[in-house]
Amino acid sequence: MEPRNIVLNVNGIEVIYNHVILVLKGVSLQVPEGGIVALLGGNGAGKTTTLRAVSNLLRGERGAVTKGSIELRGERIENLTPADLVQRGVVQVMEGRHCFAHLTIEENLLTGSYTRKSKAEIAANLEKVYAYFPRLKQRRTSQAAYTSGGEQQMCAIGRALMANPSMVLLDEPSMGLAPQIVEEVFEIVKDLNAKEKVTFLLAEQNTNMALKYADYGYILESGRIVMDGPAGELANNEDVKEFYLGVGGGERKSFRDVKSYKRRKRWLA
Amino acid sequence: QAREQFFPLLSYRTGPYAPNGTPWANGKQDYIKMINARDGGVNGVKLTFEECETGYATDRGVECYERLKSRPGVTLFDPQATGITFALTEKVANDKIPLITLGYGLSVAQDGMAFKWNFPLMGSYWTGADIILQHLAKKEGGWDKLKGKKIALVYHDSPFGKEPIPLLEERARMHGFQLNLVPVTAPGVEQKAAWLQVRQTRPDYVMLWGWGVMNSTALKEAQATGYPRDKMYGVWWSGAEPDVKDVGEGAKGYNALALNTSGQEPKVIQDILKHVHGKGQGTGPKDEVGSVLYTRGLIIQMLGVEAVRRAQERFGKGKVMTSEQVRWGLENLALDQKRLDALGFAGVLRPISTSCQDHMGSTWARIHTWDGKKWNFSSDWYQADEQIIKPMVKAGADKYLADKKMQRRAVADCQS
Amino acid sequence: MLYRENGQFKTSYRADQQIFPIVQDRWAIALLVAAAFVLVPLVASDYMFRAILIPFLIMALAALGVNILVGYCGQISLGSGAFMAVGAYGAYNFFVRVPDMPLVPAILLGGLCATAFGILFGLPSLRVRGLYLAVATLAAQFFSDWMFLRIKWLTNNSESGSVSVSGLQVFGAPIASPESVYWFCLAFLVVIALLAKNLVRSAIGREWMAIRDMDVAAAVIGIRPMYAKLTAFAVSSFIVGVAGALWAFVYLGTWEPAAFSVEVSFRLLFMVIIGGLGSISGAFFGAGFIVVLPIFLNQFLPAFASLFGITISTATVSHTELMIFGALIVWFLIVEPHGLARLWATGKQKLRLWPFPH
Amino acid sequence: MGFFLETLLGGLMAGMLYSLVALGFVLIFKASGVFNFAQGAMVLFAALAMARFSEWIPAWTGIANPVFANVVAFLIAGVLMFVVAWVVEFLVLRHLVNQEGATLLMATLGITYFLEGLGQTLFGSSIYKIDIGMPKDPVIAFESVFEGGVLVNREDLIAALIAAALVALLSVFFQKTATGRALRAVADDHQAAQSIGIPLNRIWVIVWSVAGVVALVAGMIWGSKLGVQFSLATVALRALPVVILGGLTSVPGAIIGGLIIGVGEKLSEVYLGPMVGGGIEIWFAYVLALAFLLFRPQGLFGEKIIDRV
Amino acid sequence: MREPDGFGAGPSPSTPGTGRRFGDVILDVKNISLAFGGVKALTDISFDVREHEVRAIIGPNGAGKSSMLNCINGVYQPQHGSITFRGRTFDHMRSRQVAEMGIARTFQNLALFKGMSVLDNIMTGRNLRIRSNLFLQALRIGPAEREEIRHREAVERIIDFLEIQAFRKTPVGQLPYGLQKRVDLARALAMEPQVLLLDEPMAGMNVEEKQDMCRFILDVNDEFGTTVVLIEHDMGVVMDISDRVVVLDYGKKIGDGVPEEVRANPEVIKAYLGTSH
Ligand SMILES: Nc1ncnc2c1ncn2[C@@H]1O[C@H](COP(=O)(O)OP(=O)(O)OP(=O)(O)O)[C@@H](O)[C@H]1O
Ligand SMILES: Nc1ncnc2c1ncn2[C@@H]1O[C@H](COP(=O)(O)OP(=O)(O)OP(=O)(O)O)[C@@H](O)[C@H]1O
Ligand SMILES: [Mg+2]
Ligand SMILES: [Mg+2]
Repeated sequence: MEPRNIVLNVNGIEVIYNHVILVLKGVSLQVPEGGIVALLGGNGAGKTTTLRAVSNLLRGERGAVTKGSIELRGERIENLTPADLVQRGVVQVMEGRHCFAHLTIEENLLTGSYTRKSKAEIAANLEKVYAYFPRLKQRRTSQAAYTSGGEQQMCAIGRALMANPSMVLLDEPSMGLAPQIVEEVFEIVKDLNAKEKVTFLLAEQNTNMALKYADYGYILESGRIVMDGPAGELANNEDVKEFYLGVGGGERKSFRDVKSYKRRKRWLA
Repeated sequence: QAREQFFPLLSYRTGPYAPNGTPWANGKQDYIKMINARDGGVNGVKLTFEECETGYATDRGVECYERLKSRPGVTLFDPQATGITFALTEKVANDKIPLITLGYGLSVAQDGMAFKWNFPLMGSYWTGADIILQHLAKKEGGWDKLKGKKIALVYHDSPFGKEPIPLLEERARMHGFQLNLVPVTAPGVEQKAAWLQVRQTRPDYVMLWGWGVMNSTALKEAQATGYPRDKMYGVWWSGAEPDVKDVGEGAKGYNALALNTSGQEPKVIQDILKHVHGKGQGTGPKDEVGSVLYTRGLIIQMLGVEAVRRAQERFGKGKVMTSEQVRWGLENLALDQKRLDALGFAGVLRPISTSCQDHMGSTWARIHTWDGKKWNFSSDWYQADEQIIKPMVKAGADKYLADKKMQRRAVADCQS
Repeated sequence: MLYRENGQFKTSYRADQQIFPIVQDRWAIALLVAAAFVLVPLVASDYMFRAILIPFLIMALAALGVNILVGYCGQISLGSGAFMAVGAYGAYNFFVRVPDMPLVPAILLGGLCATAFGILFGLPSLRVRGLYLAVATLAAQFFSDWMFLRIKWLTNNSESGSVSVSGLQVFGAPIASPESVYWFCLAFLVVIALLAKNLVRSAIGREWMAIRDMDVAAAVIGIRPMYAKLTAFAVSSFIVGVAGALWAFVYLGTWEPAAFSVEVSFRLLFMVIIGGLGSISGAFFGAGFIVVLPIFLNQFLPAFASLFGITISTATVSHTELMIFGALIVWFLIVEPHGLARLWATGKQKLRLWPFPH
Repeated sequence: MGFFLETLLGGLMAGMLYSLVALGFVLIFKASGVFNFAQGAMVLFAALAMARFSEWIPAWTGIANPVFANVVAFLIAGVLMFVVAWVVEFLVLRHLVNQEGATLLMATLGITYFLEGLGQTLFGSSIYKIDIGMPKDPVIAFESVFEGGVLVNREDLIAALIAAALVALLSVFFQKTATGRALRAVADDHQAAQSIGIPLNRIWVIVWSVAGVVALVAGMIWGSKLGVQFSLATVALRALPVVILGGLTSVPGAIIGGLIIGVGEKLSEVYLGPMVGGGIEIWFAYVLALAFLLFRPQGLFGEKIIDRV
Repeated sequence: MREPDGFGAGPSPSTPGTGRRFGDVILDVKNISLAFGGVKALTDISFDVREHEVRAIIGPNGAGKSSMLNCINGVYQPQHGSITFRGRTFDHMRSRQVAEMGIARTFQNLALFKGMSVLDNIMTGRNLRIRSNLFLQALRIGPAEREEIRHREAVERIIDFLEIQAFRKTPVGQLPYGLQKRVDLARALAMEPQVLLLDEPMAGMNVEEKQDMCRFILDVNDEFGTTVVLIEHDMGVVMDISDRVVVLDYGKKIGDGVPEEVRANPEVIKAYLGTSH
């Protein structure tokens, strides 16, 4: 990887929910311009929290960044509103979809272009999204609440794309999607990254996919970054293989045969 | 031992009834200030007061009562609200503090032998209703002329509004007029249906038993449905400036009972303007002084002060009276015309004298009429018909005593 | 180690299922109840009793009832004033119509009347939900206002619609002195709070909460929405009804329907939300806040102003009181949307971690 | 028959007046998911401002022309409502993003108290007058057809027209414009709306300002009818059944709901009331709304309540 | 009844790889059709589930998988068709009845009781079995208390089994997603169901967590003999742990059979799996 400009620089942040629950304990990470960076980690590791800290959506969850700094292209952004960030081209796709239940799919998508003013651009974006997700076009007039889980996920991603973002924070895009669609989604990510130079920071559980498409990865455990490195390197790390890819010892193990004891993770020792 | 005679003043200067409650409360305060400024108190005893805001709400009223009742030199309570009166009736008997309810409260409390601590001075809703009917009968040319007539009662749907109904029903039976009851849900901002009913039944007269916003709304609805205002007769709580002012011309011809005058002529008002407002110590705006409810406040306070004075005559001049002593004073008020004139109340009200049996002291009232700018008297004084009211009071009081398993006071008790 | 639960190992589920599993809590509550019964009567003045403590106890009881419905079962109700009224008038009718009716059964029967009324007006909750239901429950409120004014039988044919009771006694002991009224109310409150606490941590309480949090899922695991909602209405309106009877009998003595107006309903809802939805202690906090704060402001403001040599009129005091009251409500909601009880719990949590910040 | 028509007409008019207040509720709910109990207080506050300024302006400027006074007073009151909206957003709403409905509702009750206190402090608690030259005396129509004719209240008629115009305007705004769509999005999910760059702060100021202006119009009309004083706030209680009957989220629903409630309430009071002693209209309105809700729990035109697992 | 796969009528054979034997058909879904307005969520779907088996339902997004479970559960009422459970046939199901008969489920979009602790959430699963009435519960004396403790013990066994001891008293809303899924499963297990319907229990988990989840499901299936119906998008999981698979697409059934068979079905590959699997 050639050295690139750092778009997003998260520096030792600490996040506390509700004044008492300390979740992130000094997380630092960098996202280079035009890169795809994956944030991996188990349940409750703090991936979502990290993304929320970046997009400033913590306040609604009664959380706050209490230490450290977050810079976007050199500018401190902790005190901006989420809307300011979207203006600066950073959009988050929230975990758990969060489509506007009463709006139709198409209206959902259109709200995504709230910050865009040009009619033509909006129309073009809409077409682009429909092209990426034909299924949405079929369901364009149904209320979002009545579409299936996967359709809602597509809608949420599509809605973010409507803002013509320069950087997208994707929180578990693959969750609940059929394998085929998962692949499609990642293809779309790659496509946008290659063609439109959109930078991605994605939190994923599907390590396999994430490492396949990302350039660089961070592994988060209990609110700390425990490991980072280029995607390829991570994918070959023994621990990552065993715990995140499920192929410990070279062979992929059948889910039927997993042992009920666990090996200690080396990096936690 | 307290050296000042303390008047707790329950009032409401906020909330739905504030426009009516404020001048009333101002009058009471100004009178105390005036007595202190002009006379240096009652035989040298300074008068003090503290206001407590009830917002017309019962529980706040009870709180105010509890807060102020044990102040040294506490004199009496005037709760300014029917609901609070109900809640305090029993408490004052326990605490031995008189409760005066001038022109409101329980009609049956006129019977001092049953209600030792209550003083519905100068009139109850029964006497009021009776007087309106007398006036109508007179206008029509005799009681027999009321036969077959229709009279509608548009009333505030609460104990206050319902209180006159038994008397009206009694009179309707006696004289054969038809009584239509039209309740208005509190606070009375929406009366369309009520007035549609009035329009439908086309009564010869409408009696209005409202308080606060209900009065002006009723007048406006009457205008909007074309009911002649000069056929409308309100109780004394429906006949003050706030009730008609913003209706203006539309209320022209509307009549209401008057317990007192309005206007700035009486001497007592002049004294207030001089001794209180003149020194920049007026409680409210100057142009409100002498308005109907303001003057009523003055009267209430004057009666309270006179009760103290009367009590001092018996229990020692220049001393602070206990509330029990004040009660005796209230029960033995004797304000004849001469005394009233001396007090500066000439023409403001009729003489009043209370007794152990009669805690009301006077049932005189007049009718006044709104001419679009001010209230003018349009009738002579009337007095409620004892023959009808007395038995009703007696029966009601007896029922009350029976319910409470209490006894009438012994005549000897009157001396205490 | 002032307030720690570590080290307190539970060796049986029974121990873990006590009302207050933490020793310190247990002691604190025991002390609190003891103080309420013994210490408070020793120090409180007549005014404290009659104007603050007694209304506080009764309103706390009512808030407790409302919290069961609103906080635990999630059915927002603005009809609580009506349930109180039905409790009050119900108890009144039993009290005056049945010869020699003792006081406590009369009050409990009043509560049962409220239960019936509550179930009746709870029926729409099977179909109508959320804010729609909240507004619809106002029907109960306005209906009861009307009913007690119009149906003379209910007010024992009193002309004006106002009724009164007197000569209250329990086992021959009169309930008249402020202490006796206080103890009487406190006893009701403690017993009912205990029963309510038991209910909410039993199966039925879990059903209510399940319905509140996710009714479809609740149905799928076999909870009958109808049963859960109607029992919540029943239990809640019983408690509120008892509180209403107490309010009428021992606080007001003589009352009219307006004593239970829609304003009361709002205030009760206030109490549970400010106090904390879905928490028994929240009812106490909320009632304390709503009962005491206005009185405090009302007395404190003039004193405060006079420090600066200003005298303010009662009108200004009460307007300022309204403004401060409103502002404080908003402020509390911002600080802790889940109410004072949650604030309290967070405080305890901090104490637990103390001296470490997290 | 004439009387029946008259009652019907009276009901329709009263209903329109309720709609005007109901509209304020719907606006804010639809656009932010907040059930704004302060609407009544806003009506009062706006009306008080308008009444007092129209009284003060001739005194200050020396221009006695009532039209001038009223117009300026209206504008000042409008600006005041904008300030209220801004303050509410700045001090309250922005700190309560993403909280539950009940919490927001309580916050608006807090705002209610505050506005009531502030309104009375600034403008007094007496009864004041708004005189916008509405015709007060009735006209009798169809006198030749029915005995006694049918009484029509011109003041109400004008008010009804204003209400209808407002509703038409606002319906278009919500359904057809991008801002309207954004408003609906905010109501559904605060956080998701933020995440795609809808500036909640601005949105809320807009909505509350619009609701403030609607409150001002309602306050002006009700105030000119009733006089301006504290009880004006209680018309909100009469408007609530309208809101739920029409549906919390439907602008046209507010009108239809108003008409149904108005007619139902007046007919019941006039024809059923006398049988049971009267005074039934207020609870009848609620029961009527409830009856409709049993068939359509989301109100006549409200958005369907969604529950899915 | 015709079966497309190898398990026709007759004695139940064992699946390759495990030594377990299947019982009779326990749940039989026949010709179910469900439409919402114009959207046909399910069209004429039939399949059966045998006792003790792990039956997977797969299909692309919006295929109608969750809707199928909702029909079985009585959340949705299908317009056509019937559902037979243990010999009793219904043309639609009612939630309470379903729960009483022993069918439990988990939800795709977590339907936990957010305001309650983990323990309370799981305890609600036992509510059907609570016998003491309101008054006993209020007094909490004798039988009510004992009953509560008995159920608590049962719930604790499930908590141990799913290894969520540490979170007993935590409000579920504060748990990370994966643990919430586990609580959802625990709540269903607390009902001691005969049939367990799982709607994407492993969505949003990493491999390690999925392995844990699979272990739980298999253990339940082995130890309690619980029949499992499973919706899952991770083909690895589906292929490894399910005995038979139904494939839905746009509300139609396009495949049914043992995993290997389904995986080879060209229609399934085209509609769902994509080429790389
Ligand atoms: N609003 C909140 N209040 C309190 N605690 C929270 C809140 N949101 C998250 N947490 C806690 O923060 C921790 C990290 O959560 P986060 O959602 O960031 O994890 P995650 O890595 O995204 O997990 P998952 O893969 O399950 O989504 C968890 O332990 C969770 O319990
Ligand atoms: N209550 C409803 N109202 C209207 N349409 C519905 C409803 N429930 C489901 N649908 C529609 O039925 C179809 C099937 O939905 P379902 O949720 O069963 O899909 P699924 O197979 O579970 O998909 P996924 O894997 O994405 O969860 C979808 O197109 C959905 O939009
Ligand atoms: Mg996450
Ligand atoms: Mg699904």
